[in-house]
Amino acid sequence: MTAVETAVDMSTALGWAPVPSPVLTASGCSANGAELEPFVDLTAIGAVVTKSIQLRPRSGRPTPRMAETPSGMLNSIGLQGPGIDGLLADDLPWLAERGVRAFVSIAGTRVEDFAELAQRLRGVPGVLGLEVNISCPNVESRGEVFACDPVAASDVVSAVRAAADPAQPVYAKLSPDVTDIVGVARAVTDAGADGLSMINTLLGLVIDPDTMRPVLGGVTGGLSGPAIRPVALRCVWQVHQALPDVPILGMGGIRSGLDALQFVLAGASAVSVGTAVFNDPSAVARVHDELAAALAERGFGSLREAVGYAHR
Amino acid sequence: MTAVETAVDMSTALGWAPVPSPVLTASGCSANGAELEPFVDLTAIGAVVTKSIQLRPRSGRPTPRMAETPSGMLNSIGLQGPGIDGLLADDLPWLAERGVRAFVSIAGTRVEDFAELAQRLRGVPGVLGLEVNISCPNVESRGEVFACDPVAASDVVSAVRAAADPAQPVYAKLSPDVTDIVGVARAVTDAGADGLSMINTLLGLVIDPDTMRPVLGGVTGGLSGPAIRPVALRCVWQVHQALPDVPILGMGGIRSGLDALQFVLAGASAVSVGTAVFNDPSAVARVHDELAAALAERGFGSLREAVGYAHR
Amino acid sequence: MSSLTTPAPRAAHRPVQRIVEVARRRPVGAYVELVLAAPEIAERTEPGQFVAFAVGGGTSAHLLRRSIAIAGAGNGEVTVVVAPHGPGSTWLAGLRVGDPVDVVGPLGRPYPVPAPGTPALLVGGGYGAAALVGLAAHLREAGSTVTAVCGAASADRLSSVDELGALGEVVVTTDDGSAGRQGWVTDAVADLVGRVGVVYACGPMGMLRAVAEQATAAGVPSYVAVEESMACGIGVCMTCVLPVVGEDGRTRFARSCTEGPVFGGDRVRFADVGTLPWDVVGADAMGVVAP
Amino acid sequence: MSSLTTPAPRAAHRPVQRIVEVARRRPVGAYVELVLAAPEIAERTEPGQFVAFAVGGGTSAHLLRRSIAIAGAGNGEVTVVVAPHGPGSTWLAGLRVGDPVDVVGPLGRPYPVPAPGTPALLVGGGYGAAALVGLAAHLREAGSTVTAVCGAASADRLSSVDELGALGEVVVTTDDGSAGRQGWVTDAVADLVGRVGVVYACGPMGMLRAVAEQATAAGVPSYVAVEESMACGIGVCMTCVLPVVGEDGRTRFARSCTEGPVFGGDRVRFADVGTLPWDVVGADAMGVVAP
Ligand SMILES: Cc1cc2nc3c(=O)[nH]c(=O)nc-3n(C[C@H](O)[C@H](O)[C@H](O)COP(=O)(O)OP(=O)(O)OC[C@H]3O[C@@H](n4cnc5c(N)ncnc54)[C@H](O)[C@@H]3O)c2cc1C
Ligand SMILES: Cc1cc2nc3c(=O)[nH]c(=O)nc-3n(C[C@H](O)[C@H](O)[C@H](O)COP(=O)(O)OP(=O)(O)OC[C@H]3O[C@@H](n4cnc5c(N)ncnc54)[C@H](O)[C@@H]3O)c2cc1C
Ligand SMILES: Cc1cc2nc3c(=O)[nH]c(=O)nc-3n(C[C@H](O)[C@H](O)[C@H](O)COP(=O)(O)O)c2cc1C
Ligand SMILES: Cc1cc2nc3c(=O)[nH]c(=O)nc-3n(C[C@H](O)[C@H](O)[C@H](O)COP(=O)(O)O)c2cc1C
Ligand code: FES
Ligand code: FES
Repeated sequence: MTAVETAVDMSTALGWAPVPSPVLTASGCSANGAELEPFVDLTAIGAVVTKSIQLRPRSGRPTPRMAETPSGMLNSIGLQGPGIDGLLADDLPWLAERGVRAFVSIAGTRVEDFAELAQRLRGVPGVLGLEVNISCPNVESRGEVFACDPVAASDVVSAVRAAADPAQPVYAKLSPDVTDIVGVARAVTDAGADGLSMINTLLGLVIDPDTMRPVLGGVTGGLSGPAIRPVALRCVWQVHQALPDVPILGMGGIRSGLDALQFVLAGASAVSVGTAVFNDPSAVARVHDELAAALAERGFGSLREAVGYAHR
Repeated sequence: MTAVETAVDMSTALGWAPVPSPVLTASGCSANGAELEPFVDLTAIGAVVTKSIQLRPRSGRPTPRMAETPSGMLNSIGLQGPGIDGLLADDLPWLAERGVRAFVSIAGTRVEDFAELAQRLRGVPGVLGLEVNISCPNVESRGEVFACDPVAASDVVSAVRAAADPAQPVYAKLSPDVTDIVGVARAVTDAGADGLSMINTLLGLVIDPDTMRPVLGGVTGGLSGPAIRPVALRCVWQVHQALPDVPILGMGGIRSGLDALQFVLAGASAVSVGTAVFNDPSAVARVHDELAAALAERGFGSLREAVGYAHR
Repeated sequence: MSSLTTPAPRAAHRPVQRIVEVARRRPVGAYVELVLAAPEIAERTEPGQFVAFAVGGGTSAHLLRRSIAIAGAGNGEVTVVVAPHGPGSTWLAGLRVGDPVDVVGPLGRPYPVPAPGTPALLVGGGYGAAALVGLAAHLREAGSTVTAVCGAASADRLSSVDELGALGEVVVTTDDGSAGRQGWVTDAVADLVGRVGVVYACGPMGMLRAVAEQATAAGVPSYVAVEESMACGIGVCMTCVLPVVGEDGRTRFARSCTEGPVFGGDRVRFADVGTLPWDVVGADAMGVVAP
Repeated sequence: MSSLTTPAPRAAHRPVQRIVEVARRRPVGAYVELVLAAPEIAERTEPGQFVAFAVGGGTSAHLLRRSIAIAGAGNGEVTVVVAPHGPGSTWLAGLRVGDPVDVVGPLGRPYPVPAPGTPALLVGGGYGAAALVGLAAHLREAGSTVTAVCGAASADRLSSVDELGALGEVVVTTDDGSAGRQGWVTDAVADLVGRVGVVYACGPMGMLRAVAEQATAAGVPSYVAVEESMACGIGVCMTCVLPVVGEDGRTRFARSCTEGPVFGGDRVRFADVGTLPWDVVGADAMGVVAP
C-alpha cells in the first residue's frame, strides 16, 4: 500500500453513543470478543457486537452447522449461548474490564423475552447499546420471522425501547428476505428504533450430493459472506434513500476497506465485519485501517463526510 | 472423471412438452442461441430459453451494464432486443431450421403486452412453450415488479395462459425478492401457470470506489451466478415442498452437474444454466453430461426418479 | 455525411475453447508477455482478434472472462501482452511456464484489409500496440508501406516497438518524454495521416476517439479496436455494447465482442458511449424521446 | 461412571497469523508434505495443535480456513501432511516451493502429557499419524516408551511410519493388506492396550471412537484429536461443536477448535455426534425434552 496521510477523523456514533471507529464485529461472527484478542486490539474497534443472547442457555443445533458456498457460507448455529445470566456473569465483565465497548445483540421468540433481556441489560457497565435480532432465520420457532412482518417487528422494537436503558441506543437488525425492506425499516423506526443494522443473512439451502439430503439439520440456513454483499448494499442504499436521518450499521460481505467504503457511501455510518473474520481473524482492524486510507485518498477529512455520499 | 455407465434416461418435460435433456439455457444468458453453436450441440440440449422479448425493439440501457461481484455478477441490460417482429423474422426461424427447441421468454410492462406476445407466438414452429418474465428487475417501469405482488403476477399469467397456444406450456418466472415465494407460486399456478421458473436475479447494488457512485446507470441491477445458488435452491425446495405437482425449471448459479443435481433433488424437473455460460461457453452441454454421470453413480435409472428425492 | 468505412466483416473461422499451457513468459516493461501453446487458436487467428481467458483457476471467485488482444499467432502459439490491473489481469500476468489456462478464441472481427498497396498508419496506445503487430505483417505482405505510432504514458508502458520497427517506420511518443518524442500519439498522427490511405488504431478509448476524428477529418478511413467491459466475449451477455452507426445510417447498440472489437472509426459514436442517445434503435421503447 | 481423563488444558501460547513461504514440498504416497518457513508458529507449537490456512489465494471463492494438524515444528519450520480431498486441500497440496500462504496457528489444545515414564500407545489413522510424531518425540524425552499403530486403507495412505519408527515400535495395519498386517488398527490396539498407561489417537472419527472405547474398556485413559468441520479454527463461529462431558459430568456442545481438538476419549459422546441429545446443556431451550 502506498503511504497515505490517514489523519481522517474516523469517529462516529451508534445512535448517540460515540465510538472511535466505525468498524465493529458482527453478531455471531466473533463470539463475545475474547477469541479475537490475539489478533485485534479490541479497545480500538468500534465495538464488539456480541452473539445474540436469549434468556436461557441454549445448546444450539446439532452439527453439521455449516456449508461452504461460493464466496460465502450457510450457517445454522441455532444461537448457541450461555443465556443472559452467563453473559452478565462472564462475558460482559471480561469486556468491561478491558475497556472494550459491547453492543449487545438480543434475541427471543416472544415480545416479552426481548423486553426482559433489555431490562436485564439496563445500566450494565460497558454496554453501549442493543442490537435487536428480529431477523435470525435460525431460531427454533420457524413460522414467520419477526423481521418479515412490519407489525411484529414493530412490536418487538417498541417493547425493547420501552424496557431498555434510555442511555442505550436500540438498533433493529433487519432481514433482507422481504419484499419491501423500506417498509419494515419505516415501521421499526416509527416504533422507536434509534438505528438499523442491515443485513442479516439470506435464507438459503445446500444439498449434500452424497447423502442427497440438505446438509444442515435445520434444512435451511443463513447465507453470509461476500456473495451477498450486493444485496446488502442495495438494502442500505434503499433505506438510506428513504430515511436519510436514520443511522445505519451496515453489514453483509464486508472483507476490505473498499467494501466498507461502499457501505459508507451508500449511507452506513458504521459497519460490521462478519464472515470475513473466519477468513482473516484480523479483518476488523484491517478493514478499519484500509477504510481510513481509502477515505484519505479520496480527500475526506472525516468518516462522517462520506456517509451517504453516493446519493449526492 | 471415472468411466461410469451413463445410460440414464435423461428425458424430461416442460409441462407436457417432452425434451431429451433437462438442461436448458437461461433467458438473457445465451442471447437467442446462435452464438453458442461453436461450443454446444444446440439440438441436444433441452431447449434454448430466448432472451426476454417485448413488443417493440429495445436498445437496452446505456453502459456500464455490469459489475463483477464475488462469485457472481450484477447486470442491468434493460432487455435489449429486436422486439417480437425481429424474433419471429430472424431468430426463431434460425432455431427451427436447425431443429433447436425454443422456450420463448416474454416480458412487458402491461398485462396486455404479455397477452399480445403470447398471441403472436401461437403456432410458431419450434416454439416449445413460453416463459413469462414477470420478475425482471431491470425494466424501465421500476415501481413494483409484477412478480413481487401475487395479484399482479396472477393477472399476467392468466392473461398469457388465455392468449397462448394451448399446445404451449406457460411457465411463470419468479423473483426471489419476496417475503413469501410460496404465496406467489401458489397464486400464479392457480392463475394457470403450467410450471415455474425459479429464480430470476436478486436485486443488488455495487458502488464504484473511484467514482463513488453506483456502477450501473440504473443504480440497482440483478445479481446472478454461483453466489446466489443457496437462495435459488431454497426457493425451489420451499415451492416443491408446498406444490409437489407443479413442474419447476430451476436456475440460479448452476455451474456443474453436481449443482444441477442439487436442484433436481430439491424438486426441479429441468434446469437452466445462465451466468456460468459466460465463464464456460460449453457449460450447458457439460452440465448435462456431468448430471447424467452423477445420476448414474448414484444408481438412478432416470432423471425423473431423482426429481424431489431430497424431500423423501 | 456518408461513411468512409464499411463494417468489418466476420472472421473466417469460428472460435474454439481449449485448456492450453503457458509455453513462455517474459516481463516487458510494465507488462507481461505470455506465449501459449494453442495451435487450434493460432491457426484460426486473423489480425485484430482477441482471446478470452477464465481467470483464477479452480477456486476462483471471478466468473467473467478477461478479454486480451492477440499480439501474435503462428507456429502453434498465441502471444498476448497483459497489463496487470485488477485481480483477473494480475492473475494472468502471474501465470508461470507450464501452467494451464482456459482460453476461448479467436474472437471478434479482424481488421479489414485495404486494397493491396494502400499505405497504412497503425496507432497503438500502451499494450494496444501489441495487437497491431500481426496486422502490420499482414499489410506488408500485401504490399502496403506501414508506418506505426506507439504511444504510452512512459517508456515502460510502451509495447511491441521492436516488432513493429521490423515491419516499417515507427514513431514513439511518451507523455513524460521518457522515450521517443514527448507528447501524445495524436501529435505524431497529425503529421502522418495525410500520407496514408487507411488508419488502424488500438488503445484506450480516448486515444481511439482522437485518432478516429483525425482520420475522418482528413478523409481517411480508420478502423479502431475498442475496449469495452466484456462479461462473456462471445456475444451472449449484451454487456459490451456501444452506439455504432450501421450501413443504413441508423445507430444501434452493437456488441463490441461479436460485431467488433474492430469498428469503422467514423461509425463509433464515441461522445455518446455510456449514454443512451434518443436516436439509437429501440431507445423509444426505453422511454427516451427525441428532443 | 467417573472419568479417566481430565480435560486437556489450554496451550501455553497464543496463536499468530502470518503469511509464510513453502520451504519444501514432498509427495508421500497419497499425500503431500509441506514444510513452511514459519518460525513464530514453530516456536509456539505443542504436540496435538493444528494450523488453519486460507486457501485459493487472492482470487479465491473459498472463504473458510482449512485446518491441518501440525506434523512437526522445529528449526523455524512447521510441517504438515495434506491429503487432497476437496478444493481447499487440493489447492494446498498443489502449493509450490516459494509460494506464500496465509496461516494461523498454533491452534487448539495440545495432548496432555502423562506422568513421566508412563508407557504410551499412539494410534494414527491415515494422515492422522503425522500429527503424532511431535507427541512421540516429546513422550520419549519424558522417558515414556512409545508404541505406535499406523493404519490406513492401503499402503499409499499411511504416513509417518519411518518418523514414528525412529521413536519406538511401530505396528502397521492396512485394510487391503498392501502394507503391514491386514486389518484395522483396532486389531493391533487390542493386543497392545493392556501394556500401556495412556493412549493417544488421531484419525477419522470412526477410528477415534473405536480406539477410545477400547482404551476406556481397558481402564486406560485416552486422548483423541477430533476432526470436526471447522469454519474459523479460532473459536468464533461455533460450527465445530460436539457433545463432550465436562468435569461436572454435564454434556456441553464444545468447540473442537478451542476446547479441542484434543479431548479425553471417554468424554466425547461419539454416538451422539451430529444429534442433539436432550441432556446437553441448553437442549431444553431448543425444545428438546427429556424422554
Ligand atoms: C477486446 C479487448 C482487448 C483487450 N486487450 C488487452 C490486452 O492486450 N492486454 C491487456 O492487458 N488488457 C487488454 N484488455 C483489457 C482487459 O480485458 C482488462 O484489463 C481486464 O479484463 C481487467 O480485468 P481485471 O480483473 O484485471 O480488472 P477488474 O477491473 O477487476 O475487472 C472487473 C471486470 O470488468 C471487466 N473489465 C475491466 N476493465 C476492462 C477493460 N478495459 N476491458 C474489458 N473488460 C474490462 C473485466 O473483464 C471484469 O469482468 C482488452 C479488453 C478488450 C475488451
Ligand atoms: C483439527 C483438524 C486437523 C486436520 N488435520 C489434517 C491433516 O493433517 N491433513 C489433512 O489432509 N487434513 C486434515 N484435516 C482435514 C482438513 O481440514 C479437511 O480435509 C479440509 O478442510 C477439507 O477442505 P476441502 O476444501 O479440501 O474439502 P471440502 O469438503 O470442499 O471442504 C468444505 C468445507 O468443509 C470443511 N471440512 C471438510 N472436511 C473437513 C474435515 N475433515 N475437517 C474439518 N473441516 C472439514 C472445510 O474446512 C471447508 O470449510 C484436519 C481437520 C481438522 C479439524
Ligand atoms: C456463523 C454465523 C453466526 C451468526 N449469528 C448471528 C447471531 O447470533 N445474531 C445475529 O443477529 N446475526 C448473526 N449472524 C449474521 C451476521 O451477524 C451478519 O448479519 C451476516 O452474517 C452478514 O454479514 P457478513 O456477510 O459479514 O457475515 C451470524 C452469521 C454467521 C455467519
Ligand atoms: C446478463 C443477464 C441477462 C439476463 N436477462 C434476462 C432476461 O432477459 N429475462 C429473464 O427472465 N432473465 C434474465 N436473466 C436472469 C437469468 O435468466 C437467470 O434467471 C439468473 O441469472 C439466475 O441464473 P444464473 O445464476 O445461472 O445466471 C439475465 C441474467 C443475466 C446475468
Ligand atoms: S461480452 Fe458478452 S455480448 Fe459482448
Ligand atoms: S471452527 Fe469456528 S468455533 Fe471452532
